[in-house]
Amino acid sequence: MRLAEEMKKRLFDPTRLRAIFAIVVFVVLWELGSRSKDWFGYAAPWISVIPAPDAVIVVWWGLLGDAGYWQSGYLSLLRVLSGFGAALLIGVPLGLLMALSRNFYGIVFPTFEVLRPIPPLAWVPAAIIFWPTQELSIAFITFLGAFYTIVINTVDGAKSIDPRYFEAARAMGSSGWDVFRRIILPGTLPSITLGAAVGMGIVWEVVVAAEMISGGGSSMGGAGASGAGGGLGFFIWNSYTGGSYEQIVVGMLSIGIAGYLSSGGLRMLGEWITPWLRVR
Amino acid sequence: MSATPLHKKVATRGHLKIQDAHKVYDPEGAAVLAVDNCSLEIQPGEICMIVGPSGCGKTTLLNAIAGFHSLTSGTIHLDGEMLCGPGKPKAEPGADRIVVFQNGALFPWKTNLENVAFGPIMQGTMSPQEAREKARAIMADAGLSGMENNYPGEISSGVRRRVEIVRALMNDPKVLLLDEPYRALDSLTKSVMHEALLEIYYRNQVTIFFITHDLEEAIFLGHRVVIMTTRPCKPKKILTVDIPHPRDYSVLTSPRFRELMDETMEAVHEEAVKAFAAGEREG
Amino acid sequence: MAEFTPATLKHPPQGEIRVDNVSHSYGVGKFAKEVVKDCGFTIEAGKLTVMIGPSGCGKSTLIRLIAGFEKPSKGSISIDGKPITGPGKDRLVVFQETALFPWMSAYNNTLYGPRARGEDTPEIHREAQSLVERVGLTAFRNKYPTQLSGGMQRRVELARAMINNPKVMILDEPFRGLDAMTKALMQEYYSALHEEFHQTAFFVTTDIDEAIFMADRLIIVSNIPTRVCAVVEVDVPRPRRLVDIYENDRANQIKMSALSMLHEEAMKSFVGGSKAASDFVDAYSKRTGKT
Amino acid sequence: MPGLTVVFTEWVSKNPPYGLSIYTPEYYQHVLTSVQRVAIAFGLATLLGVPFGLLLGWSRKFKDFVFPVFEILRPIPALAWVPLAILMFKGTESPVIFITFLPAFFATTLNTMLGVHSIDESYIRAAYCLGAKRAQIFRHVVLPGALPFIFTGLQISMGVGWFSLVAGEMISGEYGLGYVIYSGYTLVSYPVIAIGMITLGLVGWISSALVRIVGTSLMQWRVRSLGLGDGS
Repeated sequence: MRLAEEMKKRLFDPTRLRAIFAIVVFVVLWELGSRSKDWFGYAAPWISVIPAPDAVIVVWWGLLGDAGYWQSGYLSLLRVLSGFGAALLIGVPLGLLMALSRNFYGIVFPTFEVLRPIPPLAWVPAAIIFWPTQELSIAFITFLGAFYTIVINTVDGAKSIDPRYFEAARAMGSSGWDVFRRIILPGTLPSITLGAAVGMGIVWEVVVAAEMISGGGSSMGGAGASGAGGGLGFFIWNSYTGGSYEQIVVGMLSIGIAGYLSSGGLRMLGEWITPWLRVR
Repeated sequence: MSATPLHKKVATRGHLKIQDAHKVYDPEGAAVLAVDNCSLEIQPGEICMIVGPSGCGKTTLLNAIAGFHSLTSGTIHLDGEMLCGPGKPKAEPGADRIVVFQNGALFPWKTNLENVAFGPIMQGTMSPQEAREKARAIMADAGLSGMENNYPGEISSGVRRRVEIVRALMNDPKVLLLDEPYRALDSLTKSVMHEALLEIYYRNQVTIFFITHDLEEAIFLGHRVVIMTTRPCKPKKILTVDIPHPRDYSVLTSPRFRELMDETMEAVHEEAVKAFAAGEREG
Repeated sequence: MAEFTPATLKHPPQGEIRVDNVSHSYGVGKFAKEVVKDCGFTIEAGKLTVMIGPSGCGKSTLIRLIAGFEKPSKGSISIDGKPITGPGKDRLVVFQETALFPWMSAYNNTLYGPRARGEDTPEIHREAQSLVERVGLTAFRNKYPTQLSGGMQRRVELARAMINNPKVMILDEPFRGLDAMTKALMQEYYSALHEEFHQTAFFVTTDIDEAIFMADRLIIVSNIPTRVCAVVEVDVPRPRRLVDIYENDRANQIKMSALSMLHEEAMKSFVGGSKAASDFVDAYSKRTGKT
Repeated sequence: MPGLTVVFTEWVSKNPPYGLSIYTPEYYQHVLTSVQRVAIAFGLATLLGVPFGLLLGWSRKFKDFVFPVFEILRPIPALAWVPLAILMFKGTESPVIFITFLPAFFATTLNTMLGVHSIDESYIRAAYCLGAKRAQIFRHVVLPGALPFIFTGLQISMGVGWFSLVAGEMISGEYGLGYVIYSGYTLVSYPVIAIGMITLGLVGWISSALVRIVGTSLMQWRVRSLGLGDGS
């Protein structure tokens, strides 16, 4: 009895109902806007060129059985994960080292601060020149996207550990590796997960852009020349040049979903490795 | 500076009457009785101290008077006017009852002077010019001149509490509602603050509803001390403090003070242990 | 269940700390600020020594010096005749507010010290268990600090220090921030603990009632730079109860004299340099007929 | 990659072999174009994002109805909008500005909303106690209270603005620093790429410094509070 009531309460929670209502209205408006020229003879500004949602769904449904579509998603995901993983593997130790050694910080931080304002995508041509394969250059740019936030968050996190923790640890006979393992690492974890979450968002942006530039820009050719080889960013660009506008929207939504899922997964992972932050 | 004869003015307003207050919270289906059948009458110009363990429901009562929350049932009158009662579960917040919060709520983005002048300007009872002039005068009276153009973040927490009380008095309220205002201060600063509060009180004779869990603070400041039971909250024991005002810190070691401490200690201790066993909570 | 017995019970009380003519300043040259000035006192072995002074004075600095986190600019500090050169497990600090590691459960916090020294043995686990039981937290041993109430956190912190068998417990306003009632219970709790084990302790506070209730010896210090104003032996018999202490004439006599000394210092620190506040204090003093 | 000395001599040369230095007017044309685009996008994002975020934070109902849609659109990277932007807006200028605007708008709105949520309930209660009306509270409590978060948002907004601008200019555009970098690549004049990158870093840094300066001058209370006070 109690459970049924609870379910009812959850189901008819006003916030949830409003959210559903809002999304329905949004889709309807989108449909009306897209079809405005056919239906009302008046082309609504901007939105009338966007394909209507029902057309998008039809195309999407067709694509679900298409290996090329999945292959694109898989390629993008692979790039995201490799760039992100590299950023994490290099960024966290570097950040910790910068936080722990004053000398190292003095040497590395200024260089870091000079390079940081340059947007990762400005590195695209330089990366292509520098790295032997296109795949490596995309990986490098992706890496760069997450690298800065992860390093900065790690440094800030390690530096903001309450100094009393170190004093308490030292007084109880702890030192060196023990302090690092039991104080510095767990003390920095919350900010590392935060930096990683932000980095994940940037990484998707970068991958999409890099795929578009390398695929869309005629001069870069290479592996990206075939539709399936280029990832979701290329998928979008290819749909654009090919004139199948519904596919553009499918690509956008797919990236949105993939980005949302990867951030969500990362957040869950973050919560799992910092259990003490969950409880209150 | 002390031209007004102290403690001579007779207060005529600020008569607070709480009758049969009930409050039930409903967080996720589990009904919690926070205030149960609580009746209390506070005379004009009285300092009434409400003592009870943390989380016992004292603040719920204060929120009902201030108009932040509704009561499930019961009535509250201020000077004969019904604040909340049948047909009107939630009082309207107003400048006749001003709360001084536990952690302080001076707007950090306004200077002390702007903070003090805030009330009358908002209510439209004074022009900004007048309000600032009056604020300057009233701050000088409370020993706060020279800090008008500082931001609250620039002054010590003890001084911040005083500015906040002055900000409240600027509106000439009927009742001051203080919610453990000195909790975060250390004991020595606290004792200085108590004397400062009394100093201000002697000049204004405003009714004070003061929540605390510090027994010494309660007896030192109050005309009456109301000891509340732990959840649900209702008066367990009401004690009249017959030490004459004006008081200062030498009262703390007087025999009568000690007797009163003894008299209340047991009742409070009993409730504290009860709350402790139930898992004491801060905040 | 193995009973927990601190080493201090097995041996005669240890941990006499002598603070000799210590001065300490922060900053250099023109910006140097003297925080402690010519301080000298003794923390007797097996006794509970309480230091009281206005907030913002150099009490915490003195604690950092005794704990060995910093070296004094002048003078010397020794424990059982040996000079203090750095932090050590013979002097453990229970910090103001909590310094429990938030990422470890109460039990793991308790075991921090032994594990740091590689003593993760079954015996130490038994000891930790009985200690956790002793502070009444067996049911809460697997909770993280944020899940515990303020009073419980302080008790975990006591356990975390006690398992290392320190010669001296240093407590820096350990009950500050607790509500008055929990605070009273914690005071009685620690006092009883002391009466049982007679562990040398140095307790710093700003609360006069707390100070007199706890102390064997009371050291009253001045506003910054910290100097010793008075040393009072609190010869009120133990065991003590909070309820009794209000009726004890000797305690009240000490309280009165300490209050008048401290009130002056508190006013000084309250005024801080503000002309208006000092005018206010003057006016107030005139009214009450005190200076 | 070209050595730093090659890049530097090109950059300050009166007669640059690759055609771009501080003495050539095109250099300033490119910088100006990029700055203009960012300024328009950032200005629009601020003008729309701050009120929108305040409304989201202030009104529960508004948030319930609008935020879900916002949250659906937000995970889509700004750059995935490029083709649609080209279709939706005619010319080369508007699409670039649109994709610069989009992430800036999201960052500003989201942080402003969080800023309103971060305001301690007791400030609002205190204002009610002192007789303020809802509109007055919005002006005197909500707006200044959210200001620190708003400026964090603007700081991020400026960063992501430059970030997308570069990509936008690389994909479509005839002027701007992104275009300089990309054309440097296609024309195999590598020092130009480096000049473009360095200039971009410099201009980006200056623009976020400007936001910071405006922020601190508007939030004097925070600057001055850091000096004294005991934290409690």
